[in-house]
Amino acid sequence: MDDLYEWFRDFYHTTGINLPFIYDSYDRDRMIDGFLTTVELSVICLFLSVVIGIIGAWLQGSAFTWTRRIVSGYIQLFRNTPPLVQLYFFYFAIGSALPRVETEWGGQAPMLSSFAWAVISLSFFAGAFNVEIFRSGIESVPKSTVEAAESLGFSRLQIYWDVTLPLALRVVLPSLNNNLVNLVKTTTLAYAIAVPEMLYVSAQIWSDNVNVPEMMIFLLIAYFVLVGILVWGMNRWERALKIPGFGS
Amino acid sequence: MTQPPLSQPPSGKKTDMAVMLPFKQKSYERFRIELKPWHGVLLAMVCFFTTTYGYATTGPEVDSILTVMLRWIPLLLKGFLFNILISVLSMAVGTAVGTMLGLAQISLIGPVRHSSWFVTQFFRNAPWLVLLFFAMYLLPFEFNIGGITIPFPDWVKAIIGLSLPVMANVSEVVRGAVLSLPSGQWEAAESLAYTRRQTLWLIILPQCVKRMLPPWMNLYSILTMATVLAFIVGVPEVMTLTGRALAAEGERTDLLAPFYSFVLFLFFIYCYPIARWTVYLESKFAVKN
Amino acid sequence: LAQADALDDIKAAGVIKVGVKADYKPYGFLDPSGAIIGLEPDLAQDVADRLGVKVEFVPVVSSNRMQFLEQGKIDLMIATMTDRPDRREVVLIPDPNYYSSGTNVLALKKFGLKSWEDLRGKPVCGIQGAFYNKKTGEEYGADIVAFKGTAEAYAALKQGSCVAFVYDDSAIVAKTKEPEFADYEMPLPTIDDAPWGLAVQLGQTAFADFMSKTIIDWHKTGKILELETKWGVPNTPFAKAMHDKYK
Amino acid sequence: MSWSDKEPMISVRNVHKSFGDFEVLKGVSFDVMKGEVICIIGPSGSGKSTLIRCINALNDINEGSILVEGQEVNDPKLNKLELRKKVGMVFQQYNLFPHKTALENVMMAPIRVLKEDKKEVEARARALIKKVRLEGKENAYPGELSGGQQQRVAIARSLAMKPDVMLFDEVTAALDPETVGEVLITIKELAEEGMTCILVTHEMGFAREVADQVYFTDKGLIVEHGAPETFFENAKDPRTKQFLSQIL
Amino acid sequence: MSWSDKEPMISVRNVHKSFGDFEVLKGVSFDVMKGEVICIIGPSGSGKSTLIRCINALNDINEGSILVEGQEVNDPKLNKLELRKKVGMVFQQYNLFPHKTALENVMMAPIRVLKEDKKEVEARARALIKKVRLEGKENAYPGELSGGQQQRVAIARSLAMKPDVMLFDEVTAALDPETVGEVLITIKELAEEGMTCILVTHEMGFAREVADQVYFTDKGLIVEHGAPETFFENAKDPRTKQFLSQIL
Ligand SMILES: Nc1ncnc2c1ncn2[C@@H]1O[C@H](COP(=O)(O)OP(=O)(O)OP(=O)(O)O)[C@@H](O)[C@H]1O
Ligand SMILES: Nc1ncnc2c1ncn2[C@@H]1O[C@H](COP(=O)(O)OP(=O)(O)OP(=O)(O)O)[C@@H](O)[C@H]1O
Ligand SMILES: [Mg+2]
Ligand SMILES: [Mg+2]
Repeated sequence: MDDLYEWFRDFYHTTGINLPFIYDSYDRDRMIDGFLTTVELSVICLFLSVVIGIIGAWLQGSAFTWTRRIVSGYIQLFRNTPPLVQLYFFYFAIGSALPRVETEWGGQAPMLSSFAWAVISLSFFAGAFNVEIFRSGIESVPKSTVEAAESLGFSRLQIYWDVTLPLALRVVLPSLNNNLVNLVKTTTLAYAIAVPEMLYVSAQIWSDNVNVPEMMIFLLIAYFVLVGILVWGMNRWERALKIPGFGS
Repeated sequence: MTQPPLSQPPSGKKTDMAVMLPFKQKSYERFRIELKPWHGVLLAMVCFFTTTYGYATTGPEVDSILTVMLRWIPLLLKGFLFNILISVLSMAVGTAVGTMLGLAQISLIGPVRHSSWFVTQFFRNAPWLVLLFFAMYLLPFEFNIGGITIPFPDWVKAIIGLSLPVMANVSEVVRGAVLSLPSGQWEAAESLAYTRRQTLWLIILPQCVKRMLPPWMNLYSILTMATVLAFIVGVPEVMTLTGRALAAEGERTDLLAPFYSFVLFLFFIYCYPIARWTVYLESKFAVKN
Repeated sequence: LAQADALDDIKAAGVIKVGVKADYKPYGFLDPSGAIIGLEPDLAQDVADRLGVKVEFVPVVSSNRMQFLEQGKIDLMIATMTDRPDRREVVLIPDPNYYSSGTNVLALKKFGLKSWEDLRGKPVCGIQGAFYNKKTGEEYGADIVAFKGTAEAYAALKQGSCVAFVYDDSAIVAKTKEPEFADYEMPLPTIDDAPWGLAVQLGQTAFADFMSKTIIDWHKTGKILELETKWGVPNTPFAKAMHDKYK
Repeated sequence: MSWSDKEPMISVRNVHKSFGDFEVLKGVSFDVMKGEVICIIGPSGSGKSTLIRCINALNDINEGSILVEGQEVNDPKLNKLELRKKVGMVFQQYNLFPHKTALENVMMAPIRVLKEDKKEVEARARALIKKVRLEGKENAYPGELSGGQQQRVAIARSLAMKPDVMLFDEVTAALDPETVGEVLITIKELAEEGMTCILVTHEMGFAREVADQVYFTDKGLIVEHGAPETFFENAKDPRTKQFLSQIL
Repeated sequence: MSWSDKEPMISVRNVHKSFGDFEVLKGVSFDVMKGEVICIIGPSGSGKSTLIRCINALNDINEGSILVEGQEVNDPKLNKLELRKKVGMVFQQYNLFPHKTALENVMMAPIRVLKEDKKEVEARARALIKKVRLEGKENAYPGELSGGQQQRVAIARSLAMKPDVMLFDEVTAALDPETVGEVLITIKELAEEGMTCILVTHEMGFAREVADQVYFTDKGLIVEHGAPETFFENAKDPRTKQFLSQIL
């Protein structure tokens, strides 16, 4: 292992291609942390944003005007403002207004860390889009299928859970896929509130080592792999959900 | 001759599965009735003022938050104009190149199709921020072609960096719209002896424009929101200026909330009408077909 | 590319492009009209006056200033950059140094920090692109939480997200004098008391010579001390020492 | 409850129904006795579907009354679930749940709505599938079934709820002549077993064979009705005559 | 060119066509003389649509030959544009261009493809629209026309190219009996004027009235054919008999 690291150090000296996150143990550790942070952030946000989408779409069909208004307001506010500014706003403005908790180093830290705010903010941002995506999927389930369920005596919640949602899911999978890919890409914004994800770590490394092109290419490859895994997973899911005669 | 009204217009494609009916996006009817634009403005104002007064703990010797805000708003507005300028130009460049790329994606020539597909996927899957970093660090600040120096100032770099993902997304929009037309349209045109080129330009694309408009506008709105990322490149856009304004005011922490909610507010009043217009067009076209 | 003489180019163009900070009060920051002002812009203005050209300020941040110079986007960089050997490989830093500061932290008095080791395992705010981030992290084991600008870092410090803010000592000294930061102190021994270097492109020796003379002149005439006073910074030992040396 | 077999199973009285300004039903009345089979024919848009949807409370009515086993359908306090246990409906477009197999389609409502025992329901469902002559197709998804087969699953699905009345809405419109034949045989068997049926159909041949009464609707009114023999041979109303003459 | 009126206008010889492993046409042969009208009937999925799409070179064939006016359709060197000027096709789903009015739909191909004079084409198009009895609907968009009206515009659109042969694919399947009548009258008039027509249809009544020859297809083969009188009254093949017996 050490030989490999040394090889990369020599590689730098002989070719000028500098990959300190391989040979330098400090940079390596923080890059691994950064990668894991990105993965963790992505996975949590993916999950939450889908849950928000499902619940929001359900609430959108609610009989209470005010429920629908609040959901609409949420969607419009979140999808019409830049997620970067949302992050800043959440972290600095809302964050410091929250109650504080005692930290292990004896300070009074805000209840939520920058990571938590990134999770909240990005989930709600992607969730706003997901609500609309699920909503359009639900709309695309023909009224007649819902009526068939109605005429068999299903309740509203039963229809949503047993008929509408499973069918809508199949219709919206491509756009959901698209939005989730976007979400993974958007996690880079957490960089701005100092969540040590991959871009943040890379930027630190390239300002220490002045090796921007190398880091940039590494970042592109890393995101390709991550997005690739997501797309692969979504495609498998799509295949698993496939039913004959549906969406050939 | 009596014309019995058709209870159901014939849909473009025959399927046994009713579920496969074309996507109809009339879902937004509700928004239109219940959420008026001023609701959004109201919401943003509430955000703005609550935070402004929520932090009104300033002593007598410092300027009040409102005074500070008023001092900087003209500059911030100028910065926001820059955001809009960048968004418009990136959209124009991205659309022009992206349309070509999208058409290349449905080309009958294999290599053209495959390479344009690859380019599209490449720029679609890269994070915007990384592409901007790319444009900023890896593009020269000026280009030398045969003695003529073409300068690449920051804002040009920002436009290039932003038009790359726009291009890739437009490419997909074009391809998707063309493929979403029922194949019957191609066949009808073919059986009337249209050439492929004629079919594309006379029959397919005119119908696609309508289908492309909503996603295209959606993309524009996303792009506009992404222009704040140009802070990376150091363009004096609104986020950059906000950061600098805060520094110039001596890092007063009570200023963060009002400043950021002001920026949120600016984007909201610009993007929300676009979003609503998009929804309107979407539902309008959905009914027509 | 580098070997055309920059001085001639600047004079021919009638304008010198100087990279300065725009978010680092008082060394370089904005006034509400959008113009960049501060200690370093004043120095840049002086350089332009000496050359008889106009000055154009290009705002830079720590993470891009060297690229800008390498690319030729700016002719001269006066942007709070610490003079370090590895940087001298990338840009040309004329001697002597025009300014100096060390690295220290701003922290709540009640934490009673004593040594840099006290930071181990704790979150410490910083600025993205600062060279001491890595050192603080690597040697003293602090968790660096780096923000884009100082405003964000101060805000994070104040809301309690980090135990301290690692930054240039001269800025911290000024900060502790503000009423808002009355509860804060600069508790640690300054490390890395490192000189700041302004920089030109590698190979621009003529320009560098000119800048060397200019810097000596600044020290000799006490211009630096004068500007410190103008922008509200207590006179630093380095500036005083240099003035004495060249007087 | 005061209703007895001697009274009409379904009693439609002066029913008016508008969509916005457009009056679809303009005063329709008829009775159906237990075990009777009636066919409703008429041009497209004359309100046939609307009429039978009203009987199942899928649409509400503006005026008049609809009694099913003596119970007012249009009563806002009516328990729709109870009504729908009594009245089964088969749609023109089948409206099977595409994500469920044939057997699951049949079993779902009794299990989820009537909360019946799964084993029992399965036995009954298999018997029904046999009855509509689809043995071997239990595990096929709707997409894997031909139109006629799907239609028969839809019938089985309704029958699984053990309704007293079955409503059929143009169940054969989109099928080829052979498949039409298959579906009609199934309905004929039901009729012979004494199920009360209301059929909307364009298949005059079938109406002639199976109906006790044929009703002709035009522009929201019942223009003419009678036993099939008299209806098809001696239609009196000019509109009916014209319609019948169009049939090749 | 060596072809003369005496020879078959269309000559289909032992045509085989597979989609992947699935052989849809298994050796189909027949001839159509100039001015003849033939009807193809048969169960769903028997390959009727595929067959007429092959004649128009919308599908290619795996084996056999199709001659139109003596020209091999399956010849890779064939100028498909020339073929399609001779052979018009009307689709079951109409496939009108929704962004053009009825008149523009009819005029577009002659102007853009045949480069004919606009004035002349317009006169002809108006005459055609009159012929299909749609005067007054010239400026209506397809979305504003009923199914039967759209179908007639589609017929006019094909006729505007002055084809020698017209192919009709189940043009009435989705229409109600009255509208069917309207469309069939139009086709009948064409047949009377001596147009060579190939029709795929489920309307036995129409086949009986207008066809010179009726072909019955099953599982990719022509099972039986004959003049309508003999075909409908004295079908010999058991499959044909069974099919015809299903028709009520
Ligand atoms: N939800 C609705 N809103 C407005 N108009 C409607 C609605 N449902 C039906 N209609 C109209 O009511 C009329 C009757 O429709 P209905 O479906 O009952 O006709 P139908 O006799 O079943 O015709 P078909 O034979 O074509 O099925 C039609 O003109 C239709 O356009
Ligand atoms: N593109 C295709 N790929 C695979 N199979 C196909 C394709 N097109 C048609 N088929 C199959 O070929 C068979 C014949 O189809 P075709 O459309 O010719 O039938 P048809 O006789 O016109 O039936 P219908 O009366 O239902 O229109 C069907 O089983 C169909 O599933
Ligand atoms: Mg109906
Ligand atoms: Mg067919």
